[in-house]
Amino acid sequence: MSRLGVIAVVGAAIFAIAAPFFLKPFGIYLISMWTVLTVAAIGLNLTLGYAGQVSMAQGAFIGIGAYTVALLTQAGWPYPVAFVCAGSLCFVIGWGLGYPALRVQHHYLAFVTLAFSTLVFLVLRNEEWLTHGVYGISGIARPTLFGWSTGKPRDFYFFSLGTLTVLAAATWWMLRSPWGRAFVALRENPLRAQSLGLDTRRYTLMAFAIGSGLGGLSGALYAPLVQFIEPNSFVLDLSFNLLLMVIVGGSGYFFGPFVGALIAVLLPEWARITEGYYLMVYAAMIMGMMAFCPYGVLGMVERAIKAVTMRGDPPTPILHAEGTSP
Amino acid sequence: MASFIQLLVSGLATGAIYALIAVGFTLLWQTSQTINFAQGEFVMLPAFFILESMYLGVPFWLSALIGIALSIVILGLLFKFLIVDPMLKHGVLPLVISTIALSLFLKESAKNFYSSQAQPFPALVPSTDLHFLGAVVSTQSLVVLAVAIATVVALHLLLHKTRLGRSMQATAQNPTLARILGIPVRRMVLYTFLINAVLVAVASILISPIYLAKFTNGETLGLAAFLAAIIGGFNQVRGAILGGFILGILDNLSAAYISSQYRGAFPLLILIAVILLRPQGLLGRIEERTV
Amino acid sequence: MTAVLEVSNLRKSFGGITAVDGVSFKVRDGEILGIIGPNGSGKSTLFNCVLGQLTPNQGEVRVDGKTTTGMRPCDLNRLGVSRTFQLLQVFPQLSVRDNLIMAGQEHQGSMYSRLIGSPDAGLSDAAERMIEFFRLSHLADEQVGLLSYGQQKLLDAAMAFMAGPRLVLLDEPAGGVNLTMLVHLRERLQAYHAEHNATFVVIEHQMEFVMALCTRVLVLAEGRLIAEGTPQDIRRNPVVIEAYLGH
Amino acid sequence: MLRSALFMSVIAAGLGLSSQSHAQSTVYMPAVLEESGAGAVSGTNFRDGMRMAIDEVNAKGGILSRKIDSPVFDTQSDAGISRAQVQKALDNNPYVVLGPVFSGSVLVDMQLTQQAEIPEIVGGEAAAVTQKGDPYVFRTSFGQQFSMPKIANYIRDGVKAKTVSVLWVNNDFGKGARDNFVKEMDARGIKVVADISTESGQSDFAADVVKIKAANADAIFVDTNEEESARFLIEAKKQGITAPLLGDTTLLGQKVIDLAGGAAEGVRGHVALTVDAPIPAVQEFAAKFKQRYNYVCDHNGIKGYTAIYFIKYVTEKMGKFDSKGFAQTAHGLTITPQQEPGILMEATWDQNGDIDRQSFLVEVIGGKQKIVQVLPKLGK
Repeated sequence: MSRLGVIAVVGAAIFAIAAPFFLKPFGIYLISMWTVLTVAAIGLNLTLGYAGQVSMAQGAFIGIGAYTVALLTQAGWPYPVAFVCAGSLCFVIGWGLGYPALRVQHHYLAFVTLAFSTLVFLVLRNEEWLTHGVYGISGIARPTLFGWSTGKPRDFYFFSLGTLTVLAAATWWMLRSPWGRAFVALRENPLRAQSLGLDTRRYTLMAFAIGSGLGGLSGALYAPLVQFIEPNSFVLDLSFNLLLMVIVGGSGYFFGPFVGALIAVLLPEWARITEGYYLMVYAAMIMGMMAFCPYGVLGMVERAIKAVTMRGDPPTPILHAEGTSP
Repeated sequence: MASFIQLLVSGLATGAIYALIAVGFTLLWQTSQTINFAQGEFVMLPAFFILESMYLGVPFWLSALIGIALSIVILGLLFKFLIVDPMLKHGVLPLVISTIALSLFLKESAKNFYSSQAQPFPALVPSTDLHFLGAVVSTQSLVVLAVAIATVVALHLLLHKTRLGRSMQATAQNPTLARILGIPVRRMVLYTFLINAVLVAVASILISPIYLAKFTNGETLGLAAFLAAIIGGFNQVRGAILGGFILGILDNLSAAYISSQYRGAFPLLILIAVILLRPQGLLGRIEERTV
Repeated sequence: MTAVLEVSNLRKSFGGITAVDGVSFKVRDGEILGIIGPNGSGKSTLFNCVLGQLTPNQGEVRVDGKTTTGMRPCDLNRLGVSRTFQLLQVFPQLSVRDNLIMAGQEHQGSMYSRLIGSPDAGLSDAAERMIEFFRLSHLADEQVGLLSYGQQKLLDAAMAFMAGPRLVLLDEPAGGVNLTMLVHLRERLQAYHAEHNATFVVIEHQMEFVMALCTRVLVLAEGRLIAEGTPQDIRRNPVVIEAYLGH
Repeated sequence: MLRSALFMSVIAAGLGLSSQSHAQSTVYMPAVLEESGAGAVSGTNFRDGMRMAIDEVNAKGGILSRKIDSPVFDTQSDAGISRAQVQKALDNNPYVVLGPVFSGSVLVDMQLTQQAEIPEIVGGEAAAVTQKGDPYVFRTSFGQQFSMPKIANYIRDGVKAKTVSVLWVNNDFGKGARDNFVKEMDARGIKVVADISTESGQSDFAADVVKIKAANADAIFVDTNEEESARFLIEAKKQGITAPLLGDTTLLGQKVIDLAGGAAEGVRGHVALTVDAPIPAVQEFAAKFKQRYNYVCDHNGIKGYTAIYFIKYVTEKMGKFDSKGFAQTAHGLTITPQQEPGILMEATWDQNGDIDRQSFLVEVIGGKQKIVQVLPKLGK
């Protein structure tokens, strides 16, 4: 990837590590939330940005993951085990939910996932024996790993930042492997991909499952961060919000989700300057952003760079350098 | 039995409203590939236009007209030119995000500039109850049913019996061909947006006496219309109507006979079944796919 | 002499229309077989049936004696049957190199071994060779979407050879390609054939191209085989002339 | 660079918000409320009631001659965001924190305010809130564990019902009410024959009424939001339900009565402090509220209003701004309207932070609430 990119990433990394030492607990909570949502957004970016499958159920997977961890840890399981369970459970469910993707076209798939996420909400709310229903689950403990208690805001931030880094690295590895190329091929031209021996069925399901699994892992971080979960937190709005993060950040760019989640977490806070009208301002900003850079922030950046470095119209930037070229 | 009829009748009345909203939804999809996630808020808003102008002392009937006019301008013209047009060429998703943001924007506007409280809204007819076959229906729901059906029939005639309508259909089915045939595609698309604006305004006037004018009304309505549209057939006006009725009745029957806690789940299950078994919807056409 | 591809009594009909009506033929090892015929004679349908894109109503397809009827395209491809498309089918947002690696990678090991394997699935050199062979070196890292139509057609063909296929089916490779590019393409195909003694089946409109390239030609009309022979025979065959000029 | 630059600027903005300094002339008591989302109606009511009280107090020179500075942080009715906002509030060491109303959010935020030893005057009514032994949490309205027994007794002694149907809205409020109600019914050997959950925002109650009709209980208990209550009452009348309809506070609110038209006639139930209470001070408050905000205040408005005067009284009793002291002083404290008119009605806070007040059994007659009986404070 470009030198500029390297500098940006290193800069961001340094900042991410330094930030909590300058922030109050509130600020730390916000950037912790950013790390948590970024994990889920990376997952959605994988299904949507790379494999081209629209999912409106990512929020539901966060919910499933969060409930899994909350229930298991309160049942006395060690956090790491619960963490893995959350991920794998969502992976399996995602694999199952992927099947419609094999049958129907993109926007119909979106509708199926949309229905799915609402169904998940109903189950979480109604199956009180399991999920405590509308009361939600409170007093979720933050994990202690190898004697390191993540109870304090800053500790937990570094814990979730670390998790994010590991997961992002793993995703990065996968996207640099032939799989990344296969996912893009799947998005670009399934017919041709198939005739080149690419098992579209398995790759589609895989993309969906991994994306959902990351959603679950994000939930596994969400639960101990907020220390309380209720069905209402995982309704469609959350899925929409994640979709927004991916698109606004730049769908199909490896770092899109990082930027998108940052915007989705901090922009409303920032807009609060306008008091009661902040959500209107936020919504307006999003609409404006979509109108002026429909390819997301990174899309715009890439176009800007392309525009100065080379003449002629820049390529459709949904594809980016990092993830796919060896 | 009586109770069954009761459920059926109320279901129809509710379904008619869904249908009304779903129709506009499908129109936008057909002519401009717009999935309008703000459709529910589009229905919520006109009621406030009307209340506002009544607050200024304008009589109801005139306010209603003003409300329709305003929604044509704001939810029709402005929506198309400010939000849809700039984004159309970039594919469906950015527009989806934008309409989602729009729905938040409209909700918050209604709340901030009018009130978070549910507002009483004048009914078209005094609500008296009629009895038949042991079931009770309020004149209100009958009027809703009647107007909804009338509107939809009118729309159907417009689309199938008039030259304009056929041009719009052509535009919906194959813009390129329509352009070759010399149909002013852009204008046709614009018309569908205006029609949608009128439909939502009418829906708003019909439901607000029952739902009361409240900024959250869009949430349930939007999703219901959305489901209705897909179940019935995303690219067919008739389908949307069928979908609306199915939804309205199904909701009542499932709540009464299966589970009220899961009443919301049955439409979704139907939706999934329909998409898997008949993706184009019950009455839909299969959209030509380029292989 | 073994038959690489054997099609026996293949029939495919859509509703009332029978596009392919009991066609049988063999493709011998190392030959370049041309299939010609007027528009709507069922060439592409035949191809799609052979390639598993469509399932025939009747008949059988064998590759090296192994029945492949109804096999999924991807599995068929892993058996060594690859193809090009009438309409351009490349990955516009990948580079030329990535397109070629993509064309080969699914033949390397299992899905999971590829995940942990090297990013290029060990195909960089192969891709490099293929790029040079088709004279695309100067474009190796260009995004394919930015290439000219002819160049993309060339790449399309190159991708078909990437996995060292047993049999390549070319669907109108000359379609919409300008003359110089056409000559270049044909010359490359011949060169490849000479080098690897590969087996091709070519569907083509462009008579000259077929006549110059193929060693044997089948003529298809209204879903039936009406003639077979060397290009010279076919040129002179009255039935063929009838089929082409008759209507 | 752009990424990190963006990061910087926006974080900075976030910080800028969370680091105002407070002049000695003001006392910082932020409110964390549901201004948007599912709880917006309750949240805005609480906010408006609160603001009215604040303006009154500040007009009279504030608390101990310090003006109240009370910014409102919106939780979007989401627990996660509400936690963030409470954290924001605590970062600027407030005197007390007000809200939120959703019990879920309250349960999250309590943990933080307790750690920070800052009193929190919440709007939540779930029993759980005051059963966690948190010395810093206070209510300004009945918890469900107080109101439900009163209704239960009325159903047993007043209505003399042997069987009862319960219809509730399946959310934070309704479910809590339903569970406490059913518990009380069991305790009194009254059988719950129909247990019907409804959705908030539900418009068509035909199915639910059909079920209730079929169950044919001696009494029907309804606990849903105002609009839904009205729609239900209309449908019930339409289908000719004859059994007595009972509710708690919301169902008997003037707003529901107006929306339901004649359908609310004869509805009975228990009413904690509402704008309809037959008390001059309350009526006066209601009028002021209506006049200022142009809508009828619900009980959440009163929660917010009285919360401010509760804080004022406790603080002035201590004679200083001491968050810890506040908690100690407030427990077991009784405030009468003579001591502090803004409290509207004599109220006592017990050791758990629960409030105890008079309440009323009322019946809707002629489109107005009519007091059938005044229920004394539990304490007496």
